Order: sequence, then C-alpha cells, then structure tokens
Amino acid sequence: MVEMNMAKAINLALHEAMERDDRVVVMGEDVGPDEGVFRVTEGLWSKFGEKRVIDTPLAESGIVGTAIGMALYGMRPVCEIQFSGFDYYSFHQLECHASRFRNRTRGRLSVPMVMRAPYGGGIRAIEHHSESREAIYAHTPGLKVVIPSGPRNARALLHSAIQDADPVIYYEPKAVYRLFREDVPEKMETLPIGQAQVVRKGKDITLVSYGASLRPTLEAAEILEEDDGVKAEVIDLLTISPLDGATIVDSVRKTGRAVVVHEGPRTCGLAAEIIARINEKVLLYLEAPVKRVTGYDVPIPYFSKEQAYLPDADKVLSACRETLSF
Amino acid sequence: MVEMNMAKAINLALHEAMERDDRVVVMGEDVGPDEGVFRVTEGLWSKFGEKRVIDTPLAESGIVGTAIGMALYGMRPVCEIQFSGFDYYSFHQLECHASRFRNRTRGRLSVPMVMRAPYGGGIRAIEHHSESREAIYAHTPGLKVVIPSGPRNARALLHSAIQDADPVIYYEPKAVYRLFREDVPEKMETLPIGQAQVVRKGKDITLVSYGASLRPTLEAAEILEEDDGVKAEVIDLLTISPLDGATIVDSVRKTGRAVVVHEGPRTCGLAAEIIARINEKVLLYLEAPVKRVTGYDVPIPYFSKEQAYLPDADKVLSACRETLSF
Amino acid sequence: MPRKPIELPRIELLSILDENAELDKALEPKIDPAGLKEMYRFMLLGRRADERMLLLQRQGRMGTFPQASGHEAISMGSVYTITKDDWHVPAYRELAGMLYRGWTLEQMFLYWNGFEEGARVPDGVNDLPVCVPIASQLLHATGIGMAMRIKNEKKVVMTYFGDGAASEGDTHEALNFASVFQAPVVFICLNNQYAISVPLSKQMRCETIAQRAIGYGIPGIRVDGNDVLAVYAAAKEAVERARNGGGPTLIECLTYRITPHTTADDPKRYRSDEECQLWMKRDPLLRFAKYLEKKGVLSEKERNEMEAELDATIKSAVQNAEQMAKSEELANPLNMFDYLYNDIPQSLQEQKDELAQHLAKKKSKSKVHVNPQKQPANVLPRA
Amino acid sequence: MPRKPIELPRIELLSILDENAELDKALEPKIDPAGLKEMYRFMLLGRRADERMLLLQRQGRMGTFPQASGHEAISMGSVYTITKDDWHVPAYRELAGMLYRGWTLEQMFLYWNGFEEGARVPDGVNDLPVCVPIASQLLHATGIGMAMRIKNEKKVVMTYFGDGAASEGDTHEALNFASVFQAPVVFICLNNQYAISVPLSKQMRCETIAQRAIGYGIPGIRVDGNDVLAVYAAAKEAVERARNGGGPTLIECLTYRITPHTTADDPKRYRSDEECQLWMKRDPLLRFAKYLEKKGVLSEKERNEMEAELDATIKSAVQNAEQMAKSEELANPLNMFDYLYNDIPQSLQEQKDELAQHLAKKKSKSKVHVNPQKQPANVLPRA
Ligand SMILES: Cc1ncc(C[n+]2csc(CCOP(=O)(O)OP(=O)(O)O)c2C)c(N)n1
Ligand SMILES: Cc1ncc(C[n+]2csc(CCOP(=O)(O)OP(=O)(O)O)c2C)c(N)n1
Ligand SMILES: [Mg+2]
Ligand SMILES: [Mg+2]
Repeated sequence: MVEMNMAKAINLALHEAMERDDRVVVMGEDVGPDEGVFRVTEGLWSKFGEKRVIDTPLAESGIVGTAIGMALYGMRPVCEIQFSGFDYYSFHQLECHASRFRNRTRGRLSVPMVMRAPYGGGIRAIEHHSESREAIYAHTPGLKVVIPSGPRNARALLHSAIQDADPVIYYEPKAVYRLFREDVPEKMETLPIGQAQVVRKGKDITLVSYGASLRPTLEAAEILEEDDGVKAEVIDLLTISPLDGATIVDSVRKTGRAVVVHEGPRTCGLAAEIIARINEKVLLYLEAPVKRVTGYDVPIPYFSKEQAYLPDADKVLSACRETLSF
Repeated sequence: MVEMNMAKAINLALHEAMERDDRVVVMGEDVGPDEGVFRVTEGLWSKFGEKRVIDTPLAESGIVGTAIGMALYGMRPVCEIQFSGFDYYSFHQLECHASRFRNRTRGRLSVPMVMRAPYGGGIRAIEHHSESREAIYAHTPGLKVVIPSGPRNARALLHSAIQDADPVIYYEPKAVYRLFREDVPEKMETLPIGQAQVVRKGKDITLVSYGASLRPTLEAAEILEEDDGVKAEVIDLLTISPLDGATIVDSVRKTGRAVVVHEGPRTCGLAAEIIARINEKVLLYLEAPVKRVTGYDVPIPYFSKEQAYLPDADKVLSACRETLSF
Repeated sequence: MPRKPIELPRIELLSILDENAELDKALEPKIDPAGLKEMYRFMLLGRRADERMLLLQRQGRMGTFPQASGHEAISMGSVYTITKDDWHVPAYRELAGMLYRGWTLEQMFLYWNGFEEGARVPDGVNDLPVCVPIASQLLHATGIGMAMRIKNEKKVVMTYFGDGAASEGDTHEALNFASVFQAPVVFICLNNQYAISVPLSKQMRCETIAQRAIGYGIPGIRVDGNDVLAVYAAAKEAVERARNGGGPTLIECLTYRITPHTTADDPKRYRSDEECQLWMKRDPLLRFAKYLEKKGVLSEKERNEMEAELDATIKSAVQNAEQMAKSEELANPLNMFDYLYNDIPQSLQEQKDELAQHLAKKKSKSKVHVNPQKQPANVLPRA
Repeated sequence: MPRKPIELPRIELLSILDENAELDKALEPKIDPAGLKEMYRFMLLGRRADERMLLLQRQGRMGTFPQASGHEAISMGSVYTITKDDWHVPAYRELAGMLYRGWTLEQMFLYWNGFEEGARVPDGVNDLPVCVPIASQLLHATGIGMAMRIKNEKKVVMTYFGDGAASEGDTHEALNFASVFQAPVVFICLNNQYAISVPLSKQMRCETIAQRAIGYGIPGIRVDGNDVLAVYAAAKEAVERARNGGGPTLIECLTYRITPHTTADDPKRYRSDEECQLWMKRDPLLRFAKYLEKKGVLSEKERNEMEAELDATIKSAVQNAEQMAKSEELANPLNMFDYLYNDIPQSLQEQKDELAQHLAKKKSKSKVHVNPQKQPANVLPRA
C-alpha cells in the first residue's frame, strides 16, 4: 500500500497502462513536457517519449477525432480534454463516431478509446473551467461514462476504462485531485465498469452520489448518525452510464427513502434518471419523494459564488431531514 | 382560416416575421434559392433577397456562431441546421455563448436568436438524419427548447420564439412536416413559450408527449376510450425547456397514473425529468409507476428498422394498460 | 526593414488527358495495359451500379442516395495508387473506389436501403465505411496516419472530402494535425463546384482549394478531376512522398456534379441546365475510353462486352441484396441492440426484452396500430 | 497543358520601429503627439495594472489570470485605429485596449476575481467581454461584421486570437465566413509563439500564420508585434479597406509571451529562460518610449509622472473593487438566478427560493457545514 492523492493515482494508472500495453498513447493539450495543467501526466513524456505522449495542436475535435482514428487502427488512445467545459467542441465526433462505429459496422470495427477530462467546480477557476455536464454523455448511446471519487477507485477504474473494448468518458472531479490521500495497493487493480458501490451501510435512507459530490454526501451521512441517530446508506455510482440501477433499487427497497446528489444542472440530470428507475422498480416502497440536491439550472457562477451553487453537506442534510420527516 | 401542413405553416411564420421585423434574417445551408431541403424557406429568398436570406458555407459552428454575433448586434437571426443530427457541431457555441451572454454581462447583452432544426425519425432517411436529442438542450441552462406538434402551434410558437428575448432551440418534427393539414387563422398569432396544452381531457390516466410522438399518443388515447372505456388526458408539452411542470402535476394529481412518450433515448431523456417532477410534487397521488415509452438507448437504426425503434400507438397502448392494471 | 514579401511554395494546375482526349505525352503516367483496363472496369462498374440504383430508387426499391456518376476518375485515379495494406477513408461518392477495394455491390445496395450490414467493412479490407457527417472522416484518416507513424509503418491513408466540406472546422483541424505530425495522408478534395445547392462562389472566395495547402506548409495541387491520368499522377506522387515520410498532400480535383446532389434533389432550382450539359461532355469515362482505344488497350467491342458483363453482375447483385434484406438476420429489428457494446449492459438488455415482447404481442394480434410505414413522397429529405 | 503554377498574392513582413528603436522614416505613420501620448498612456496603464494584479494574486487577493504584459503594442496599435462606433471583440490579453475602450480597472479586477460584474460591458461601449473558450469569439466578431454589411453601415470589427487559437476549427470557419460575406472584420493574431506550453513548431508547420490568408482570398500580413507603429500601420490599412467594403484582413503580430501563460503556469517546465530574456529586450513599451522621447513627444520626466499618476489610479481602483466585491449586490449568491433569462421561469424561481431558504437557515445556524472554501494552492488549474 502506498498513500497518494487522486491526481497521483490517475498518473500512476497512466504509467502502468503505458508500460503494460504499447498500444496505449496519451494525447492532448500540454500533456507532454508541461505534464498537464494539473500534473496528471507527470513523468510520462520523459519516460515514453513524444511518440506516445503527444502534445497536440489546440483543437478538441482534432484531438478526439484523431484519437478515434487511432483506436480504429488498433491503438488504445487516452486523450485529454483540458477542461470538460471545452469538450463540447468535440461532441460531434463522440456522438457521430466514437459511440457508433461498432454498431455501424456490425462489430467489425470498434473504438477502444478513453476521453479524460477534469470536471466540476470548487477550485476558484475562471468561467468554463467548472462545468459538470456528464448527463450529456449518459444520454449518448454507445458511450460509457465513468466518474471516480477517490484515489484508489480512480486508478482502478482508469485501468478498466483503458482496457474496455468500447469508448469511455472518464470524468475526473478536479476538486478532489489533491483534496485527500488514500492507500493504493502496490499491485495494479481494476474495477468493473457499470457497478456502483455501497460505501456506507444503512437502513433508514439511501443517498446516491458520485464524483466530487460524494464527500459532502458522506459528511452529511455521518452528521445524520451523530445528530439524528439516522443510519444512511451511501451509494457511490462510479459509473453513470451504463447505470447500475439494481444497486440503487435494492437499497431503496430497504430504506424507502432516497436523496440523489450531484453538481450538474438538475433538469434532465442523472438524479432525474435515478428517480425514474426508482419509480419503475420500487415505487410502492417509497415513503417520501426522492429529493434532488444538485446544481441549479443556471451556469455555475463565477468563483466568488460557486460554493453556493455546489451541493454541500448542509444541503444534503436538509434534504435528508425533509425526506425523513415527510 | 386556411388549411395547410406544418412545413407550410412554419414557412408562413417566417414570411410574416420577416415582413414585420427587418431585424429578422434567415440563414443556413441551402435556405436560399433551393428554399431548404424540406422547402421550409420557400419564397423567402426571392422575396427578401440574399442579404436577409443567407446561404452560408457548410459549417454549423460558423452558422450558429455568426448568428450569435448578429443577435448581439441587434438582429433577430433565425438560423437553420439542416438536420438536428448535425447540430452537435455547433453545440459549444450554444453552451458557451448563446446561453450565457445575458448572464455573463448581467443583462447588458442578450442573444435573441432561434436555431431551427428538423429532428426525429420516420422518413426513411440515412444515418444521422433521424436523431432526437432535445434533452441535451433541455439540460443546458440559458436556452429555451420549443417543439411544435402541428401546423397551427408550429406557426404560433415560431413567432413566439423569434420574438423571445433569449435564444430558442426550435425543433421541427420532420415526420410531421407533411403528415396532415390543419386550419391556421389568417391573423398572425403567438403561443406562450413554457406552457403545455391539455389537448385531450380525461380522468383515468395522463399521457405526456410532444412533437412527432404526440400523434401515436393521441391514437392510443382514442383506442383506450373505444376499446377499454378509459378516458386518457393527453398533454402536449410544446415547450420542453422551461418545462411546464404545473400542468403535468395537476393532471397526475387527478388521474394518479401517467405515461410519458418521446422518441429520444430513454436515459436522462425528458421522460426522466417529468417523472422526477411528478415524484417531487404528487408522489402520494400515484397509483402506479409512471411508464416511459421512448426511444431505446441505442442510435436509431438505419431506416429499414426505424419504425421498431420509434414509439407507436401500440407501444403507448400496452404501457397504458399495464399502468392501469398495475 | 521595409515591407518585405515572404517566399511562398508553388501551387500548380495539372491536366494530362484533356476533354478532347488529347494526351500530354510528357506527363503520361506509366500504367500497364492490365492496370489501365482494371481502372476502367471499376469506373464503369461504379457508373453502371450508380445508374441502376437510380432506377431502383425511382421504383421505390432503394432509399435516397448521393449519386456518384461523374466522380469515377477521382475515385479510381487515386485509390489505384495505394495497396491493400494502405487505408481508404471515403466520404460518399467513392462508389467505384469502394468496389475496387473489396466492398460488394450487395453491400452498397443494402447500405442505401437502410441496412447497417452495408457498412460492415469486409474482412481484410482496410477501409472505413461511407461517412455522412461532413468532413468528420478526415480526422479519422489523420488519426490512422498518425498511428502508422507511431508504429513506424510505411503505409498511407487516402481520404476524400468535398468543396463544401472544405468549409468545416474539422477539415482545418485534420489538415493541420496531419501537417504537424507529418501523417502519411493524401487528402483528395472532390471539388464538384456545388454543396447541394450552394455554388463554390458562396462556399469560399479563394481561387483554388489547393492553395489552402500553403496555410499548412504542405504540398498542394489542383488537377482536372475528369482526367483519370492526372488524378493518378498527382496521387502517385503524393503517396510516394507520404510513404517516405514526406507527410500529407492536398489534391484538389476539379469536376462538376453532373447529377442531382441526391435522388431527392432538384438542381433546376439553383443552376442552369447548360452549365450541366457543358460538363457532361467532359465525362471522365468517355475520355478514358478514347485513350484506351487509341492505345489499343480496350476496343469498343471489348468495352461493350465488359459493360454487358458488369450489368449482369449488377443485376444478380440486386437480387442477392433483396434476398439478404429479407433474411432473419438482417430483418430482425432486435439486432439494433446487439452491436452497440462488446457486452450488452443490463439496462439495455431489459430494453431489448421490452421490444421483443412488444413485437411478439404485435405478431399475435389482429388489430395492429403502427406509424404509417410510408410517408408521402414529399416528406423525403432532399439532402 | 503541362503543370502550370497559379498566381498567388503577396504576403509581406512589416516592421517600422525596430528593437533598437531605429525608425523606418518612409513607413512612419502620421499620428499627432496627443495621439501618440494617449497610446503610450494606455499601454503603460495596461502594463502597470497587469503587474499590480500579479502582486494581488500572490497575496491571494486575485484569482488566476492570464498576464497581458508584452502584448500592449498589439492591443493598442490596433484598437487605436477604430472609433467608438466600431466594435472591439477581444480574447483575453487585450487589457490595454479594453481600458482604452472604456472598461474600468475595477471591472478588470472584479472579473479576474470571480465576479460576472467584471464582464458587464459598460454602457456605450461597443465591445464584447473577455472570451475564454478559445477562438469562439471570432465567429461573433464575424457575425457582427455580417450584420453591419446587411445594414449597410460603414463600421468595422477588430478581433483577436492567439497562435494556438489558430488551430481551432472555429478560426477557419470565422475567416471563411468573413471572406465569403466580405465582412468588415480585422483579425489580429497575437502570435506569442506559445499556447500554454506548446510552442509554435508543435502548433503548425507553416512559416507564418499570415499566409493562411491565401486560403481565404483575403489580404494577410505579418508585423512585428512589439512595434506599435507597425501594428498601427497595418491595422489602419485593414480598417480603411474593411470600411470601404474591401472585406476582412488577417494581421499576424509576432511577439513572445514574456510572462507565464497565467499566474498558475510555470514556463521553466517547457522553455529556456534565455529565450525569454532575449525577448524581454524587445519590450514594446521601452521601444515606444525611446521613440516618443526622440520625437520630443514625451520626456523621461513626463513618463515617470505619468507612471506615478497611473499607479495612484490603479491603487484606488483596487480599493474600490474590493469594496464593490463586498456590496450586497455583488456578494449575494442569489443573483446567479437573476440574469439568465429576461424573465425567470417558474421552475427556476423555485430553485432560487430553495437556495434562499438554505442560505437563510445557514445564517441562523451555529454549526455550519460547507465545502472547504480554500483548496490547497496546488489544485488551482494551471491554464
Ligand atoms: C455536418 C453536416 N452538415 C450538413 C450535412 C448535410 N449535407 C449532406 S451533403 C451536403 C453537401 C456536401 O457538399 P460537398 O462537401 O461539396 O460534397 P458533395 O456532396 O458536393 O460531393 C450537406 C450540406 C451533413 N451530412 N453533415
Ligand atoms: C476551447 C478551449 N480549449 C482549451 C482551453 C484552455 N486554454 C486556455 S488558453 C490556452 C492556450 C491558448 O494559446 P494561444 O491561442 O496561443 O493564446 P495565448 O494564451 O498564447 O495568448 C488553452 C489551451 C480553452 N480556454 N478553450
Ligand atoms: Mg461538392
Ligand atoms: Mg500564444
């Protein structure tokens, strides 16, 4: 076991993946000598050289489009979009091609690529550097969307993403990059994509979250236990597409109450889908409406006020108490 | 009253809007002498000339980006993306700018533009010509998303969209363009954006739909009455963002049962949001889970099999019966 | 220092076999008779298949499709310069070239008739399928070329786009990436002077598309796109350069779209018939046929025999395709779920079961309610 | 016809006041003393404000921001050629030009400190605010220019982008639209040879960015970006052409980013200090100051007085900005809901109420749970 933060853990996974599989290439803006604006590609360029660690021109569609070509040719490109707020520039390449080639060619061709991007707020960045629009990718058939919440699962999931036969959007909660450290095993490990984790057992209420929102959610769960003697079960989705409905549904069947927490906008966000799944499978077990603690339907404000936009333990706490006393 | 189909009604609205307001310009690929690949811009170029009816180069981001500039300058651009399956090319311009300029400049600047695009399947077109991804725009704060269902509301809503102070995505159900004719009043009329319509009164179950899916939904409602003696209330959303939750909720409070119908993919689609709203406001009135009759989470198949992908009266009917006998 | 002009590379125009089949001997490429015959054969096959598809479309036996007639010299002249190990990344008017690369006529018919199976790249063929989103394929071609460089392989990629496609941001990004990474990609621009109804003059204001190469520091040339020898010569030079590490080339092939944009388009709305007639006379096949005849490679008699034989092939391919379309494998809507992911996710399996049940119920029912299978013809999109 | 080269327009290099302040008299633009003084004044104001923001940032009183020092000649030399009725569409290193156009120092400080109010275009100012998504603003500038043409107005748009931005598809689309519609737009490329860490050589392989103009059939020129007279001369020519219906121009201004990309960047990782030192000597202000001194327009003494006066202005602006930041109007998070739409939709009002309740509850509570306001410095993004 080695203790490290999430940025380091993702960096470790990239080193490991490039060592074990020379089809893996890393590409993006400033991923080379600069080692990424968050240092996530540290040491890669000096170790693997500019043929496999590629500083690209400043063009997101170019990055994703050429990565698709490389993947079609048998490489395993891991491309980085510097901030998720700029991946709209390449969305047509993902929707029209990365997500469709296997289906279009009846399985003859596939696009085993990973698109990494730091997402979310909380680091006092300028406009367009704090977006959380993972729902757009969850709404795009043919893609998988993975969002880690800590160093250990970040490293394991990135390996799974790189090894996956299909394109994976890997969103990195940038506020968590250096927020805390965690033990990561020496031995390389993976985690199944499409499987959520119950990270806290409980019987009274189900809290569903992922990425950066997981921590305030867990914080709230602890306060609930201390102050209210309520045992909350907390689910960390880890993959938001394909969504692990079963784990959510099983928990709600038991607790009858749920709160969903994410920082992306509310309308048509992940919480909506989760509520729809709960409604379809365990409606009659519900003792209260499922509450949403999410970003609001406005662009995340400039950083002087971003904290008011983001879900925090207090918001989750109030939502839980309202749900419990419904 | 004049009887006309939807394509003609939209064309009429464009003529009327350009006549009454010379700030209105129409721009896009083949909207000029060719009068649009669906003939929706018929007669505009010859009447208003190439300064106001602009054939653009083949570049969607260019079309939307320059339309934003025109709107910032005080024009009222109505730009056309030839098929909604290509509007991803310009999504960054909408997300980063059209939806944000008013907020960014604290109301000093605004982007009163309309982006028109034919959406949806059912016309035996080739790949990328049958998409239905309106949820992406509904998930984008700062935009409004309008989807008419027939000639009369199409014409009225387009006027409202063009007169709106903020950017409006106006999705045209291409399968409905020439599917039926309807009386349209001589006098120009508008319809409030953000207001759904109860197009069929009922007490037993609420059917919510919009765009091309409205017809199979109505068909199902009629069969329900004939064959099952069930009175279904049918809501035509007309605007999907901002969503008129109140009209839906009021109906469900009365019926206790609901089915939502749209052709876009299911996960994180509009139906999910509608279910979330119902859950938040009238959970305790529900006597059965709200069912979703939607496109599946796969790209709409090539046209030989598209009908199996699309919602049809049979699918809605089965969903209603399951909901009623739950 | 006063105002000082910078040095710029040359952009040339190339024509070898002109519209009267006059040959510029000095520039005539060396292609053996068998090769010349093969090139003509696939140009003719493409032409005849295209014409047959038009008839089928009129009979309601084929969907809307973009006609390829008139673009055969560009497709065959370029594709003939690469090997099976090289890659071919078409847009959608490369019918002749795709058939040469190993795509079957059956697939072409199935593709334009709404079956994904028509886009399944044949085993052993290093092609991408037809690409509908304009210009997007150029980045795939560039990525493939970048991968070839990374792997130190001496392969090349031949890719295609139109004059309208030249306006898309993806085209700029592809040319720049290819230039920066010296990817072995040959960019063939089919400048047929129209993007549906939009003429070149509304698409751009530069005299040639070839001169855009200057902005990427790569070689650029404009050739007569109805002159298969000129296309071949320019492509061969570019392929050799690319294969030897010389990076990408932009080849603009000037031609004219003598057909409607697609079977749903009506050119009378936006251009004169004279213009079209003028270009009809420049037909790449007529010109090439004369050359082959003069050269004693292919007599008129042999040409007619070839045509009869190809027509027979096409006829049976149509029958096969229509048979295949009825097969359980192709006709079953449930297959829409089977190829999206390597393994189908649980929630998607549930959706498949949902549709399966629905279809079963429907079969077993008398009273059926479905969307009108056929729309009035005029709702067909014209693009 | 054999291979025949086509004729190409000239692309020129222009420098008037070289790095040793040697003047090319023949090319010296005519600007009256007051004008020259004003240009220098805003260049200096921009420089001093930039330097002050750096200090504030180090003290944690300012967010991450992209430094503008070194780019003053490009910004002022170009913006000084347009009138208040013309439009100014900056990227994010046009601090000097924005201040000249009427943006207040307070706004600049507020903007980079996380307040939208810093992006509120002052009344009567025809500018767009700072644009973060690279190259996207070029299409807005082009659209504005197209609108001016439609309205038959003799106005122009001056817009800016970087050498990295030149790689974006939007830049291509903007240049092509401007060319096709002959929009009165002057495209100023700040070629400072780096896009964060990526040097020009990895960004493109063409010798100049100016030569891309050839691909759009518009005039292009490369000027010394540290020579305010050269920038002014080129911009003035382009503005006059645009104003008279001559369409867009691409002006590449060659300079160097003597600062880090932003306050979060560390250039030592990717470039040598020597390179930077070399360019420091070419500072546009030093050069311009010498010229003004020789010309007797501005003595060293006057310069120092000007600097002292500007520093005082900056000092009080900082205080004002920090006061404003505390005001209820700017500090209240609920204002995030107030400017998105002309009228707030019902569902959004409900969300506003939800947050209002939450904030109220929080105020009235002792035990508060919030996300850590401050992250460890090293999570700050470096772009
Ligand atoms: C991104 C995108 N936008 C629009 C379309 C619709 N469309 C199909 S072909 C075409 C014109 C293409 O013109 P050009 O590139 O010159 O190719 P050509 O058809 O003339 O061979 C258009 C606008 C599309 N398929 N993709
Ligand atoms: C679309 C987009 N991609 C990436 C970024 C992150 N980013 C900000 S500045 C920058 C480099 C810009 O380089 P250049 O265009 O040369 O301008 P400069 O900063 O050198 O003035 C990058 C990659 C962004 N803001 N927008
Ligand atoms: Mg064309
Ligand atoms: Mg730069």
